[in-house]
This record gives sequence, C-alpha cells and structure tokens, in this order.
Amino acid sequence: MGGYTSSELMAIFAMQGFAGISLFSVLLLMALGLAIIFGQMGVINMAHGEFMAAGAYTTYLLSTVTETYFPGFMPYYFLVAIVAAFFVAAALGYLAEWALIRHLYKRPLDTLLATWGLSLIMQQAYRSIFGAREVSPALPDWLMGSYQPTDMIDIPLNGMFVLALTLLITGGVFYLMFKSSWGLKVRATTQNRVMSGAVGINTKKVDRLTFALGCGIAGVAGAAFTTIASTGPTTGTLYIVDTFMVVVFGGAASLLGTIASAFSIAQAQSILEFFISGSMAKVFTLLTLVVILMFKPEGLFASKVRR
Amino acid sequence: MMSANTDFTLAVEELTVSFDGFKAVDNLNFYLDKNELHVVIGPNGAGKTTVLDLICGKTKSTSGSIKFMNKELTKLSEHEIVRAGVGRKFQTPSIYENLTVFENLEVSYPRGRGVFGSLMFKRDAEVENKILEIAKEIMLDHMLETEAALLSHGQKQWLEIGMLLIQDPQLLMLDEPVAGMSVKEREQTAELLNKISAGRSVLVIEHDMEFVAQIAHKVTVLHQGKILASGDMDTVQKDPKVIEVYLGH
Amino acid sequence: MSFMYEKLLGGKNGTVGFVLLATLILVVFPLALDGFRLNLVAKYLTYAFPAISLVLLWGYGGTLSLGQGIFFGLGGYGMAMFLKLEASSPENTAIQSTPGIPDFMDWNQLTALPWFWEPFNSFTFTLLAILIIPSVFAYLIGVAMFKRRVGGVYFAIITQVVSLILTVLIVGQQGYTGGINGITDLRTLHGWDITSDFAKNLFYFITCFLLLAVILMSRFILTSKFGRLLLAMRDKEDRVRFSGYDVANFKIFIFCFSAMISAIGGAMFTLSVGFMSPSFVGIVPSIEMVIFAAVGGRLSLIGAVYGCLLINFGKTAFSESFPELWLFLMGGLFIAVVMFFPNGLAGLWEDHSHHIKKRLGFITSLFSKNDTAAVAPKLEGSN
Amino acid sequence: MQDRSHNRGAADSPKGSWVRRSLRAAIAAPLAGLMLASQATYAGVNTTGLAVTDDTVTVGILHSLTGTMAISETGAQEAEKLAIKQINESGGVLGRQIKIIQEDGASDWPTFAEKSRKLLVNDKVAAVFGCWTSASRKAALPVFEKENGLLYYPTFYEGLEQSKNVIYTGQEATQQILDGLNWVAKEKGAKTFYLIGSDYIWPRTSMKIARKHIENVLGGKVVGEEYKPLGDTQFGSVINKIRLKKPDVIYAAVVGGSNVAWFKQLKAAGITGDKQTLLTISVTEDEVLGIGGENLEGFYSIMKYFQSQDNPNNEAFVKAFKEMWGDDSVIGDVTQAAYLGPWLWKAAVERAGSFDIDKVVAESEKGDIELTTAPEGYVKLHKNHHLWSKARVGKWKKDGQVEVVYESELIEPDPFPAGYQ
Repeated sequence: MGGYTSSELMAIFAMQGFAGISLFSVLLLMALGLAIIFGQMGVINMAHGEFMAAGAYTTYLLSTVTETYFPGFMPYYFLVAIVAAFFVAAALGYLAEWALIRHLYKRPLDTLLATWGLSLIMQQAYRSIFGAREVSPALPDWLMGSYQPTDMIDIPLNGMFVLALTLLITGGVFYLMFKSSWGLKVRATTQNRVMSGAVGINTKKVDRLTFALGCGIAGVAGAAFTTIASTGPTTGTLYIVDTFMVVVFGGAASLLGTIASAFSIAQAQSILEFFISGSMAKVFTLLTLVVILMFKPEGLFASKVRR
Repeated sequence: MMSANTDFTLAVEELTVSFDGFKAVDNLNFYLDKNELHVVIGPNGAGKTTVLDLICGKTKSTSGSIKFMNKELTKLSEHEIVRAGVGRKFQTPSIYENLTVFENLEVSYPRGRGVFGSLMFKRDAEVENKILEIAKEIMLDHMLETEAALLSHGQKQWLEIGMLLIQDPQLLMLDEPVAGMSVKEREQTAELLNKISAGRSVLVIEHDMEFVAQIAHKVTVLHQGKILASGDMDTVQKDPKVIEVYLGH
Repeated sequence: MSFMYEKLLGGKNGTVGFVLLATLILVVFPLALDGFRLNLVAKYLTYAFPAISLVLLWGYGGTLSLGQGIFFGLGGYGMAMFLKLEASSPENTAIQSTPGIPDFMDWNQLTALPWFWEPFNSFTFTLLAILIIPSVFAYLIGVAMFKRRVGGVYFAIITQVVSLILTVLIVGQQGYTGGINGITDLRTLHGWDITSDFAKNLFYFITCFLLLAVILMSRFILTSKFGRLLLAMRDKEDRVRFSGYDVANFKIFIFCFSAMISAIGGAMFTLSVGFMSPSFVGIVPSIEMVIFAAVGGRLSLIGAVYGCLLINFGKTAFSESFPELWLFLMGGLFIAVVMFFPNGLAGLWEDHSHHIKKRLGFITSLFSKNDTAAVAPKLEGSN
Repeated sequence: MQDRSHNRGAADSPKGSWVRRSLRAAIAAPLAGLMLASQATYAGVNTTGLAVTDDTVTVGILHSLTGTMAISETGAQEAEKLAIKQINESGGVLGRQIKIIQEDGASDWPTFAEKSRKLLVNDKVAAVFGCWTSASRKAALPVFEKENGLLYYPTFYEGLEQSKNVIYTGQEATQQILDGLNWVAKEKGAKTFYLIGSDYIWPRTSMKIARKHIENVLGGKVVGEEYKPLGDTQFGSVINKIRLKKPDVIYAAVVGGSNVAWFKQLKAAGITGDKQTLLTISVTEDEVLGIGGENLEGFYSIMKYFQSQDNPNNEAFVKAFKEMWGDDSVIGDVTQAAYLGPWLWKAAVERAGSFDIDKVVAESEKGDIELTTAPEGYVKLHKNHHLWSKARVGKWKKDGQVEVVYESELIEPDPFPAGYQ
C-alpha cells in the first residue's frame, strides 16, 4: 500500500469497514427470517429467497403505481413499501404453511424438496407476471447519494438505511421472541409440541404465524435489497445458499449466533475481496465455513445440550 | 488418573458429567460383580439413564473412569464398547420395525461387522441355529418371519433383549425393560432376566418396585447424580434417606 | 447361478423388472427412435447414474446429498480433459500463441499446460481418475462429516455448499477449467471420431450396459447384510451403533460408491454430448438428480431410471410446446411427489398393479410385481 | 398483429409430441420415393435435402425463451422475426416464403447443442439464427460443423473464432474496443485505466485486448483489473479500490444482474458521470431498462449501434420494430445485429442461386456482400465471416437513450488480432 498518505488509507479503511457492514446488514436481514424458520421451527425453506423476491417485487409495484398516480408521494412511498413487503411476503408464507409445510414437520428433508418445488413455481410466477427482465424500482432522492464526513470518505446513504432497518428488525425480532408472551409460546412449541398443545397453546396457529413472520422478514429484506441491486425472477436463488450458511454457521437455534455469524462472514468476504478476486474470495469464505462446520457441526454459538 | 485393576466386571470410579454446569452425574463410584443382577432405581432426573449413557459411550464423561473387565471405556467409541462385550437396551424398544424378527436378530449377529464383512456375509447354518436358539429364549421362535412392527410392545422389548443376547455380552444394561408390559409379560420377563444373568452381569434401571424385588440381587438408589443407598432390596427399602426422597416428592 | 439370480437380480420379481428395463433400453428405444432421439436418451440415461446413487444413499441410507453434481461433474470433467488434450494437438491449435494447449488456456494467457492436466494425456489414467478422484473426494467429505455424526439436513446443506464452491471455482479459474463455457469442441478419442452417428450409437449402448451393471452391483449391495444395515441405520441409527457397528464407515462406503457411480454417468455424459460445463456441477442439477430419484421412487433402483426418462422426456416435450409451463409443472411435481406419492412411480405401480392385473389377466403374471415389491412395505417412515 | 400470428403459426406447425412425430416419420418413409419426383423441380436450388419446397424454405430461430438469458435474447429473436417478415412481404428468398421453426435454448448450453441438432438433422433448416452467449455458441458450434449447418450469430463477442459454418453479425472484440479507447485517450486525455468485468471469457478477453492497447499503443497505465463472479451484487470493495487508485477512466464489462447493482452502488458512492469518466462495453438500451437511466447518466458506452442513431434506415427499422413488438420495446446493439442476419443470408442465397450451405458460405466468403439498408448504416461481410462495422461512443441520458458523441470509420474485423493475444 505504498504511495498513499495516511489519511487516504484511513479513509479507505473506514469505507472498507462500511462495505463489510453493509454486506453484514444484507446477510443478517435475509438470515433472520431463516433463523426463525429453520432455527426455531426446523423447517428447511428453500423458497426463502423467493419470499424475499416477493418483497422486492412488491416494492417495485408500489413504486410504479406511485410514480404513475401519486408522483407527489414519491419521497415517502418507500416506507410504505417496506411495510407492504412484509405483509405480502407474510401472507404468502401463511398460505404456504397452510398448504404445504404443516404436513411435513416430521420430515425435514422432504420440506427441503417441497419448498424447492415451491421456489420453482414462484420463480415462474414472477416471470409470467413481471417478465423475465430485471426490474428496479425508482428510489426516493433521500436514499441516493452519500454522506461525506471528510473529503475522501463517502458512506452510501442506502447502505446506512439498510443498516438502520436491519438493526430495527433485529431488535423487533428479539423483543418478539424473548420478551413477548407470543415468543414464549413459539419457543415452547418448538421445544415440545405435544406438551405445548397440552397446556393450551394453539400450536397450529403458532406454527403458521411463526412461518409467516419469517417470510415477512424475508420480504422486508427484499424491499431493502432493491436499494442496492435489481430484482429478477431468479434473484432469490443467488442468496439462498449464503443465507443458509449464515444460519448454520451461527448455530441454528441461536439468534445471537446468526448475528455474529453474519458479521464474521460479511467482514471476511469483504476484506478478502479487497485483496483477491471476487470468485476466490467467495471460494475461500465458503471453504473456511465448511471446514469449521466439519469440526464444529453444531455451529459456532450453539449451547451444549444433552442428547 | 489411573485406577487400579479389580476383579469386578464393571468398576465406575469418580465419574462426573456436567452439562453447562449442571452435574447430571456427580462423583459416582459403583461396582458390579460377575453373575450379579443389579438394579438402579431413583426418582426422575436422578441420572439413571445418564449413567447407562456414560457406560455405553453415548455420552462422554467430564471426568472419572469406567473400567469394564479392567478395560477403560471412557476413551472408546460406542461400537468398540459393544465389541468389548457391553450390550445396552434402550428405554423405548429400539428395533428395526421394517425387518422381520429373524432379520433383526441376524443384523445383530456379531459377524460381518465391517463394511466388506457385511457385503460378504453369508447366512449359514451356524447363524441360523444361533438365531433360533435366541428366539426360543425370548419366546419369539414362532414369529421369526413376522415383521417387527407387528409385534406387541412386550414382544418388542424381548426382541431387543434377544438382539443383545445374540452378541453374548459380558455386561447387559437394560433401561426399564418391563415398561408398558402386561402382568403376565412381566413375569415372563423376570424369568428371562433371571435366566440370562447366569454367566454375565446385568444392570437394570427400573421403576416398578415389585418387579425389582423379583429380580434384583442388589439395588442402588440414585438421587441427583449421587448414590443415596446401596445394598439388598430390604436394606434399601428401609433406608430413611430413601424413604425421604421417594415420599418427600 | 442361484447366487446370480438371488443376489444380483433379486429373485423373480427383480428379474422381471430388470429384464423389462433392459428390453426397453436395449431393444425398444434403438428400434423406435432415430439417431437424434437415441442420443437424447443416452444423455438422459447418464443422469440415471446419479439418480441411482441417490436411491442407495438417500432412499436406503437416509442421507440426502445435494452434491451429486460434484461427482457427476468430476467424472465428466475428467473425460473432457482427456478429450480436450487430444483435440488440442499442436497441429489443430497452430493458430494459437502457444500451440498444443487447449484453446481456452491460450485465451487466458497460459503458456504451458498446468501440471494437473499432464496425466490426462493418458487414457488409462483418465479412466482410473474418473473412478478414483470422485471416490477420494467423497471419502474426505464423508470422513469429515460422518465421523462427526453430521447428517440429515446439515449434510444436505454442506454438500450443497461444496457443489457451489466447486462451481465458483471452475467458473473463476477459467484458464485452467474453461470457465463458464466449459470444455467444448471435443472431437476424437484415439483418433476416432466421437461425433459420428456410429460413435453416438455405440456410446448409447455402452451407457446402457454400464447402467445395467450399476443396477446389478447396487442390487448386490442391497440384498447383502449391508443393505439391511443401511435400512436399519436409516431408521434406528443408535441401535445399529450399539450393536457394535461403526456406522460412519458404512455411510462413508455408500457415499463413495454413490460418488463413483455418479462419476461414471458424468464421463458417459461428456462422451455422448461432446462437452462438459459447470452447469452440471452446481446446485440446480444436483437437486434435479434428487427429483429424478424421488419421482422414480426413492427405494427403487429401476424406478430411478424411469424417473429420469420421464422427467427429461417431459422437459423436452414441454419446452418445445409450452416453455412457460415447464417450471410450474416441475415445481408441482416436486411438491406432489413429496406430499402425495412419496414412493414415486414405483409406489404408484405397486398400488395399481393389482388393478391392472385383473384387466390384463395373463400378461400381468409377468408384470404384476417389479423389483420394488420386495421393499415396498419398508417404504413407510422414511424420513 | 396479423403478421405476428402468421409467424407464430409457421413456427408452431411442426411441433407436437415427438412420439407423434416419430410415428409420422415412420408413415412418411414409404412416401419418400414419391417425393423424389417433386424434388426435381427445385433440385437446382437445393441439392442437399434441406427443407425447401417450391414455395417455402424453412429456417430455425434458436434463442433462450426461458431461464436467465431470456431477458437478453428476447430482443434478438424479435428482430430476426421482423426481418423474416419483411423479407417475406417483399417476395421471400428465391421466390420462396420463409417458414420459421423456433426452439428454446432455455439458457442451458447443452440444450442449445441438442436443439441445434434437432433443427439441422430433423428439420433440415436452411439456416439458423440464434445463440447469444459465447457458451451457447461454443456448445452448438461442433453440431453446426458436424452437420454442416449455417448459424447467424448476433452478439458482440470475444473473437478468437472463425468457423466455416457461422456468420458473425456482431462485432468481435477489437472492433468494439480499440476505437473507443483511442477516443477516450484523445478526448479526455486519459492515462490511467481501471478495468472491471464479470468473470468469464468475454470480459477477460476484452480486457486483455484493452490492456495491451492501453499499454502498448496509448502509453497509458492499467491501475487495476478486477473480475466479479456472475450475478454478484456486492461492489463495495471494488468501489473502494477504485477510489484508492483514482483512475482517469473506469473501463467496465459487467453483465447481467450484476450490472444493475454495479451502477446503483457507483451512484450511491457518489461516483457519477459528471465527476468520473466511465466507459462500458456491456450496456445497451436493453440493459438500461433494468439499470435505470438516472444511474447511468453521463457515462459512456461503446457499441456499433444505438437506437437513437439518426439515419433513414434506422428510422424505418425502429418504427417497424415498435409496430410489431409494441411501443415500449427498446432496441439494443445485439437486437440490431440480429436483424441483419436474415438479410445477409437472403443476399448470399440469392447470389448463389441456391440454398445449399456450401454455396451460400462460398458466396459469403467472397467478402463483398453488402447491406445498404442496415439500421447501423452501411455494412459489408468480410471474408473472415465477420462484418465491417463502425464503432460508436454514446453518452447516456436520463431517459435511457444516448447521444452519439463519436463515430469511427468502417473497421475491418480481425478475430485473431496479432499483437493482442
């Protein structure tokens, strides 16, 4: 790194750190929903990426409608879109649980196959409805551009927005899962379905709502994602494996683990990318994860339990 | 820590296991003689099943030693422990429901245990005779071709015992062998246990005190991971600590 | 002979199913189809190798691998490397800056053949490599995973990640691998034109014979004590372990065997289609292989072959007439198989064969049961 | 709309289940003898058993209608159908109406090979217009060479190929790259370049040529070269590297979904057209639909064709295209190149007086087939199967169209450029 002034290096350091944090928030936002569905319920939802795409398409749809009919509302539509994305994806998730998942709780490998089928159907549905072309909603001006604390440092506004949104959602999930009575029911149900049923918890309802919540969060991730990339019918498939790695690496049942794991994966990937090519950075990151998981199959942060 | 060799079939010394700080078994010392049928009783959560898990290698101990015929078991993996001569029956009958009684016993037959051994395994007269012999012992010789899923609950328990017997273990560990059995089946099981304890050591976990009285040579009461009392049935039943634990709950 | 009959063919029922399949692919297809369609069927049949490997590994062993594409790809790439070297003789590549190396290396400014390509000049080495490299790779993964008792869902996800890694690696290291284009333009094998109609027909029959051989070998495994242990492990792994078996070794063996089978399929794919590309290594083909096995019936070796043929014929027919509907159909098929027909075609055949028997009378005395009959009662409770 | 349905009808008629077709083939076999007699009447224009009758000739269109590449390939197949429709309306080729058999490559390379074989062996088409990615062409190429078919390939590509059985109507790498670099060096005084592309053969080859040209001819310096995996959407680290190196020009060949993320993130990081010169060889009007004009404003593309090009040929073409495919459609470089395919084929066939592949190729190889009506302006087919064409630099505007700021002379195609390999 010869030939650069220390202030230049500092600036790069700061921005590189933010690039990692930005990737972290994307990974975490996507993994949170999966951590609930996979970690808490034990369902392998291969269609998780498609629920994310549902959120992204909802955002796109709202932006188009707003642009055409309520141009004055453009600066604010995005906030509405996030909420809408949540509910659309959650509703789809609710439906999927009812039609599909609930029959398969005892057969985790089969949920994997069935949800893969679901993902194919959803992809083709997106293609039939929105076309094969990648779409990208028009963003409000306040999401564009960057914050410049010094001459050399540019922190993208959309990255900061996604980060803030991630923190908000994470906080919400924590509250819901660990502080609310509903969270207690979810945790009780996932730990002992029969017993929970016996003490009067409507386990079917809990399952359905939990699944819907996970999908809803995926939808929010999709909405947030439109600020940095485009949406196509197969967008979801690009992230599903990474997302699973985050959850598995963190230790499936641990939300804190998911956060730590998203952070370490994002920073590793982003720092490696600065020095070696993108493909090799990805190969190294994934390979390291696989090797670590081989030595510690229960994930980094799983608590030791009696088996 | 090295413990001295003994004449006991099984010598458990200073055995401790903790799960995230919770000591399920705490500094346990425990010995088992040849030809002894030993029953472990105790309230729920006393650590009975955990002790069996530790001996057969399902759970790894935090510290302490388990010696089986002077062979240290704590470092061995499960299949090595089995091959050393320890058999274990699980609480709920653990048999292969999709296979017939004959096949269940055949799969447990101690030959062709390696990958290639199993590929080349031949069902010869020796195997068939042994299976027949065991089937008679567990009272299932008339049902050899029945699929195991169709057996009654008691018969499943027997089948699992038979799957252990066919390996001729020196130590047989049974976790609640009469749970869910009819009165008649209990009697038959008691008879079976008395018969098979000849020539080997048997360690039984049981709740049913009547059954315990029928079979036990020696009884140990476990409470919160520790031994509360040990001795013959009468002594144990009269022990005030035992009465306190059982009635205090 | 009785050994052959019982162990390899699986008794009367197995023999009938086997003979029917052999007749279909060795007699009916070659007579009924033109060269173009027959070559297509050859391609489909190469997918049946990984599908069969999944019957063993997943149906019987209870271990779902989402990485069979890895092994299919390794086998395919092994063969492709040999053929590419032959196609890149200095005379054929005189136009390049460095003649004598594969064209894509030249485009990527490589000036010498990488060391790991060198041995692929030998056909013997190539054949051995196709069998051994995937097995060794599977052995390494297997030891790391099964010895630590990683199974079920985690095994599925990790094998999936490994196949992703391999794809990214192949695409990223294009100077050594041909990148996303794959290794293309393969023409001769020891100077013999592999694109001729005769060659294509020959490859078809070789594929058929290898496939039938693989089925017989798999039958042998399943009818041995090993086969019963596989089922036993799938349902009560602890019981098997506490009967004195080192469970991991059995899983490793079947994983290696399944890798080897898949690799044979990959190698035949390269020969039949004439090239290999990373799109057969990745996540999507690996999952498609699972669906071939699932549609055929996850406990039926022969069903896996029919599953492959059915889906691929369907794909070709549909993509010609209703390309938009294909994914809907495929997705629906996944869901339907999982939810309503967990035993796939083999299960349907089983359920309906006695109805057919009534109607067809005499003929059904031959057809009434295929090989799946023997295992049909064991289908319940699979995962 | 009527013409559209006509096309579809023509394309659909040979379809149906393959089983049925095989049966039909079996029935048809005894009739083959009878057909020999009628063949005599057009034996002169077809001695090799192609699908030609007295009043029709069948060609194939082979693009991805499904899968990830469907987005890009839609325009190309639309343009090919438009050209064929226009040719038919003007009397066809050698007096024969063109019938289309369309096949779906499904974004899957072996499917391209499989369908090529079907078109050539089963359907005996006289020419195929198709393929988009290099990978699909590489997969199909051995089939075309083996079965002696003729493929018109529309995409700008890396070069390094010249097959007897392919006519390349897009530009090879040097035609696209060199003049653009000259222009930016001269116009912007650029000395330092940062090269970034998606990780596959076309960007890598293009960058290799660009680097040699920058270093050896322009005397400039390449300060960074970067390849991102296809489909990757995280450009934060790359953008930081670019900031650190402060290149005069970013030279980009990012494709597909990554493209959108790349330009969005550039804009978010404050790297915009008014502050930074960026030259891309992978953005046409098609891509802009996804990227959004506002994210591209002020950046430059080098292509041989832009929709906003101002000439009568183009005006008519754009009008006809929108009439056929809707007002919303946009036309990119490849779409235009695809439109040339059927016209070049018609010209070669009519000069050869035959549909025979060998004769058509021989005419094409004479190096003097011209099209004066091409939307991009005058083009000529070179002996080496590629087209003479001009390079154009366009500056992107917010509305997703360009202002053409530079136009070169006709550039000779050179698929194996000496000194650049």
